[in-house]
Amino acid sequence: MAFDIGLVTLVLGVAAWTIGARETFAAVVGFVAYGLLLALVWVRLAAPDVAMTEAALGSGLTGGLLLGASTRLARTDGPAAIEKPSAIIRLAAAVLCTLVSAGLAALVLLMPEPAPTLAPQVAANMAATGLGNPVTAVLMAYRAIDTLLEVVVLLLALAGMWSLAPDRLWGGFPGPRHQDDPDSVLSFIGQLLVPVGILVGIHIFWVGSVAPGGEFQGATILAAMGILAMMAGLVGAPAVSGRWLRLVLVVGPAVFFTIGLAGFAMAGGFLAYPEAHAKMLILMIEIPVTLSIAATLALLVAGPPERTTQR
Amino acid sequence: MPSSATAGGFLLVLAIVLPVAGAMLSLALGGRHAERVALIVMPTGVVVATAIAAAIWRTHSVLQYFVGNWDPPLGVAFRADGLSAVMIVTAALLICGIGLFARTQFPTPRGVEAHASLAFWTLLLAIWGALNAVFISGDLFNLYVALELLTFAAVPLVSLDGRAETLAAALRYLVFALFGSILYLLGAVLLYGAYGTLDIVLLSDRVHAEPVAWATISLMTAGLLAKAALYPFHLWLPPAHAGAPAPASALLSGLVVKAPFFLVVRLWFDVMPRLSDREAAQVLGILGAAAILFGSVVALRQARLKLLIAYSTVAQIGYLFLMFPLAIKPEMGRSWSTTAWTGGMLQAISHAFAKAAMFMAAGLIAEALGHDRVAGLSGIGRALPITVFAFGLGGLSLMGLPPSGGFVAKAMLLTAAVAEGQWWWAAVVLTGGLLAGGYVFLVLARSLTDPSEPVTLLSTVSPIRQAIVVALALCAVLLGFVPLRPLELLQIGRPEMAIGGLK
Amino acid sequence: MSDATLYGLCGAVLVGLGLFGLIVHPQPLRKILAFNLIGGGVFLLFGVVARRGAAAGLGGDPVPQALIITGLVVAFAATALAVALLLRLFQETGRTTLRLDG
Amino acid sequence: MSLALDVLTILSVSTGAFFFLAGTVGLLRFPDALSRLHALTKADNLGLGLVVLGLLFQVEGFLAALKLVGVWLLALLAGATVTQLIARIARMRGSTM
Repeated sequence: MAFDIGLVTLVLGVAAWTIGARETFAAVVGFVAYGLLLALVWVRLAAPDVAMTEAALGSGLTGGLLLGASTRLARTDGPAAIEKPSAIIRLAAAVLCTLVSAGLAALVLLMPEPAPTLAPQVAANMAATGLGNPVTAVLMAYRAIDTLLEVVVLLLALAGMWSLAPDRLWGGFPGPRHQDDPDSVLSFIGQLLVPVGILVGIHIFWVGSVAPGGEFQGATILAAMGILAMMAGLVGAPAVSGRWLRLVLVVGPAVFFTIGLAGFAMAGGFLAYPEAHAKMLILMIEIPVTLSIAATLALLVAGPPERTTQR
Repeated sequence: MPSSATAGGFLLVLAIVLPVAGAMLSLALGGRHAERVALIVMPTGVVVATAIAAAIWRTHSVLQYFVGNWDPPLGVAFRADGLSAVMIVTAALLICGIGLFARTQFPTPRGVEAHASLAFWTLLLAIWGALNAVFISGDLFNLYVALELLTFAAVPLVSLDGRAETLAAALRYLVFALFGSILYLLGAVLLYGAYGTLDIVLLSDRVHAEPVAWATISLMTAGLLAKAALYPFHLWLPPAHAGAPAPASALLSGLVVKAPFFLVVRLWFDVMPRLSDREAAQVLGILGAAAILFGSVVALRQARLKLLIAYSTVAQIGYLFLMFPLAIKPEMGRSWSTTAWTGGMLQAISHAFAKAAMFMAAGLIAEALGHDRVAGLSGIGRALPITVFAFGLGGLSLMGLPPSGGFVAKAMLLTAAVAEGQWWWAAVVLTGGLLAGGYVFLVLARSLTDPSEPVTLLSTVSPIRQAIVVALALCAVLLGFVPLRPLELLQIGRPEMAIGGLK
Repeated sequence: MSDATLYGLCGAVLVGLGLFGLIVHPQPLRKILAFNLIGGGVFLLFGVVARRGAAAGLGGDPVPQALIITGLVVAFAATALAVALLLRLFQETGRTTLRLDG
Repeated sequence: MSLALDVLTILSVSTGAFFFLAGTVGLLRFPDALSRLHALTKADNLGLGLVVLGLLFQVEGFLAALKLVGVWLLALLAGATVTQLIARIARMRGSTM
C-alpha cells in the first residue's frame, strides 16, 4: 500500500508538472515520464498486457511524436503565452475541473460490490479459441470486430495524414531528411539495436497467444525499430505512393476480412473460427496484422510526405 | 428484442464490411482504381441497404447478428431496428449522390496519382462504413471505435485543399471531436464498471436511476453534443463545413453530424429509457432552441454563401434536439410522444437530403462564378436556373414549407408541442422557420435580380451534376408526400420507447 | 481502502487535471498533451474496473484490459493526426493559433 | 540458503538504489550539462547493474536471468547513446543547458 501511495503521488505530481510547465518541451518530457509511471501502475493493477502497450505506445511512440513536434514548434511558445485566458476563466476552469474530479472520485467510491465481471465467461470460453492469454482471446476472438475496425482506424488516420501533403509533394517521402553519417553514434546504435529490437518485437508478438504480449505490443516495438533505422539513416523512409508499401499496409486488414468472411463457410458466422483450427486461424490473422500495424505506426510518426527526393 | 441472431443478420455484416473493405482496397490500389472501387461499392451498398430495410419491413422485427457467434455480453451484437434501416438507406442514397457529383471534382488523371482524389474516395467509403457501424452496432465500445473511424475519415476531408484556414478549421474540428470521444468513453467505462456489460439491450435491463447512471448519461450526452455541434459546441462547425470542398461539405453537414445525434437518441430512448426525465430533456430542448435562433440569425448576416449554409446547419441541428422535451414522458400519453419522435427523425433525414443538395448547388455556383459572395450572385438565377431551383427546393425543407419533408417534420414537432401544452417550442419552431425563410430568400432574391453587367461563367456546369443536385433536393421534397409507410418502418423494434415514455 | 480504489481516485484527479489543461492552454500542442493526459485517467479508471473484476483465477477482468489496449491505439492515431495537422498549419502560416479571429 | 540469497539481494538492490539517488542528486546539483550527464549515467548504469545483480539471486531458470542481463545491457547501450547525443548538442550550443 505504501508503494502504491508513493506511485500515485508521483503520477499526480508528474501530471501536474505536465500541465503546469512553462515550456512545451518540458511538458512533453513530463508526459513521457507520466506514461512510464502509468506502465508501473498497470503492473500493480495486474494488467501486464496494458503495461507493455502503455510503455511502448502511450509513452514511447506518443512521446517521440510529441517531442518531435515540440522542437519544431518551439518558436511558438512565446506568442501563445499572450493568448493565455484571464485569471477569472482560469479560476472558473479550476473550479469546474475540481468538481469533475470530485464527482468521478465519488463514483469510484460508489462502485458496486462485488464488482461485475466477465472474467469467468472469458475463462470458460478460452478452450474454444485455443489461446492461453485471455486478453488476446478478447482482442482476437470475442471482440475481434473491435480489433478489425481499430486496424482500419489506424490506416485511415494515416491516409488522412497523407492527404495533408500539398500536391507537389504527393508520392514523396515522409518526414525531414536524416543525416546518414556512417560514423555517427546513432548509426552505430541503429546497426546494433535494430536487429535485437526486431527479435524482441517478434518475440513479444509470438508469446502473446499464451503470455502477456501480442500484436499491438510487438508491432509497436517493430515500428520503433523502423523509426530508429530511419533516424539513423540506415534505411530511407518509403515513398507514400510505393506499391509495396501500400501492400504491406493493407495486407493485415485484408487477411482479417478474408478469414472473417471465410468464417461464414467454416463456422457459420463472420469472424467465427471452427474450434479445431481457431488457434491457427488467429495466428494467420495476427502475423500480417502485426506487419501492417507496425508499418502504419512507424509512418504515423514519420508524418506526411515533405520532400520529393530521398536524399 | 430477439434473444438470438436472426435470418438476414449477415446483411448487417455486409453493410459494414463492404464499404470498409472498399476503402482499404482504394488505398491499396491507388490512382485511378480508387474511384473505380468506389463506383462499384456504391450501387452494391444501396442494394444491401435496401435489403436490410426490406428484411425489417417484411418480418416487422429487429435484425440481429452476433459477431463471431459470441453472445453479448462477451461478444458484440449488431442490431438494426426500423430507425437504423431508415438511416442506412438515407446514408446509402446520399453517398451515391455525393459520389456521382464528386466524380468531376476529384478526377484521377492517367498515370499520376492525385492526392486529393485518392483521399476523397478512400475517406468517402470509410465514412460510409463508419456511419453504418454507428447505425447498427449494439455495443457501446464498438460504437466508440466506429465514432473514431468517422472522425478520422471526416476531419481530413475539411482540409483537402490545404489552405491555411481549412487546416485550422480541421484542427479545431478534431480537437472538439476528440474531446467528445473522451467524454463518451468515460461514460462507457463507468457503465461497464457499474453493470458489467456494454451491450445496449442488456444495459437497458440493468440500468437503474442511481448516481452512476446519471453521471454516464450526462458525460456521454455532453461528448456527443460536442461532436454534433449543438449550441454552444457549434464553434467548430461553420468554418469546417464551409471550408471543405462542396461534396465533402454535403457529406459532413448531411450525414456526419447526424451520427452523434443518432447515438444521443439511442442513449436516451434505448439504453436508458427509464432514466431520461423531463427536466433533463428540457435542457436539450433549450440548447436546441438557442441553436435555432442563434444559427439562423448569424446565417442571415453571412456574406459568403457556403458560410450561410453552414450556419443554417447549426440552426437545423437545433430542431433535432427539440424532440427530446416533446418525446420523453409526455403527460398527454404516448401518441404525442411518437409524433414528436417521428418528427425529430424525419427532420434528420430531410435535412440530410436538403442540406446536401444546397451545399452542392453552392459548389456549382462557386465553380461557375469563381466566388461565393452572396452580394455577387446577381443574375446567377438566369445563368444556372436548375441549380438555383435545386437550392430553392432544399430551402423549402429548411423553412418547413409544404410540400417537403421539413414541413412534415416541423409540423409534427409543432403539433406535439401544442398538444402537450409546451407552446414555447412551437414558437421557436415558427420563428426558426421565418428566419430560415429570411436567409433562403436573401440568396434567391439576389440570384434572381438582373445583374448590372452580364454574368460570365468561368466554366460550363455539367447537366449531370445539376441533375444529381435536383434529385437530392427532390428527395427532401418527396419525403413530404410519402410519410405514412416509411414512418411505420421507423417504429419497428420500438415498443419500449412508448412504454418507457409512460413509466 | 483497497489499492484499486486508490488508483481509481488517481484516475479521477488525472481527468480533472487534463481537463484543466485542455481549457486553459491556448497552444494546440498543449491541448493535445492534455487530451492524452485525460485519456490516461480514463484508461486508468477502466483498469480499476478491470482489477476489481478479478475472478476465475485471473488477476483482472480481461475484457476491459483488452478494450484499454484498443483505446490506447486509437488515442495514438488521434494524436498523430492532430500533430500532423498542427505542423502543416505551422508550415503554412508560421502560427499555431486556433482562435477564430486570428 | 534462501536466506543468504535474500540478504545478498537486499544488499545489492539497496546499493543500487543508493547509486540512483546519488545520480539524481548529481543531476540536480551539478552546474553544467556535461557533468550532469556524467553523474547521471555513471551512477544509473551502476545502480541498474546492481539492481539486476540483486534480482539475479531470485530468478528461477536461465532464460529469466538472461532477460534481466539483457535489460541491463540494452539500458547501458541506450544510456550511452543518448548521453553522447545530448553531449554533442550541448557542445554545439556551448551552453550550460
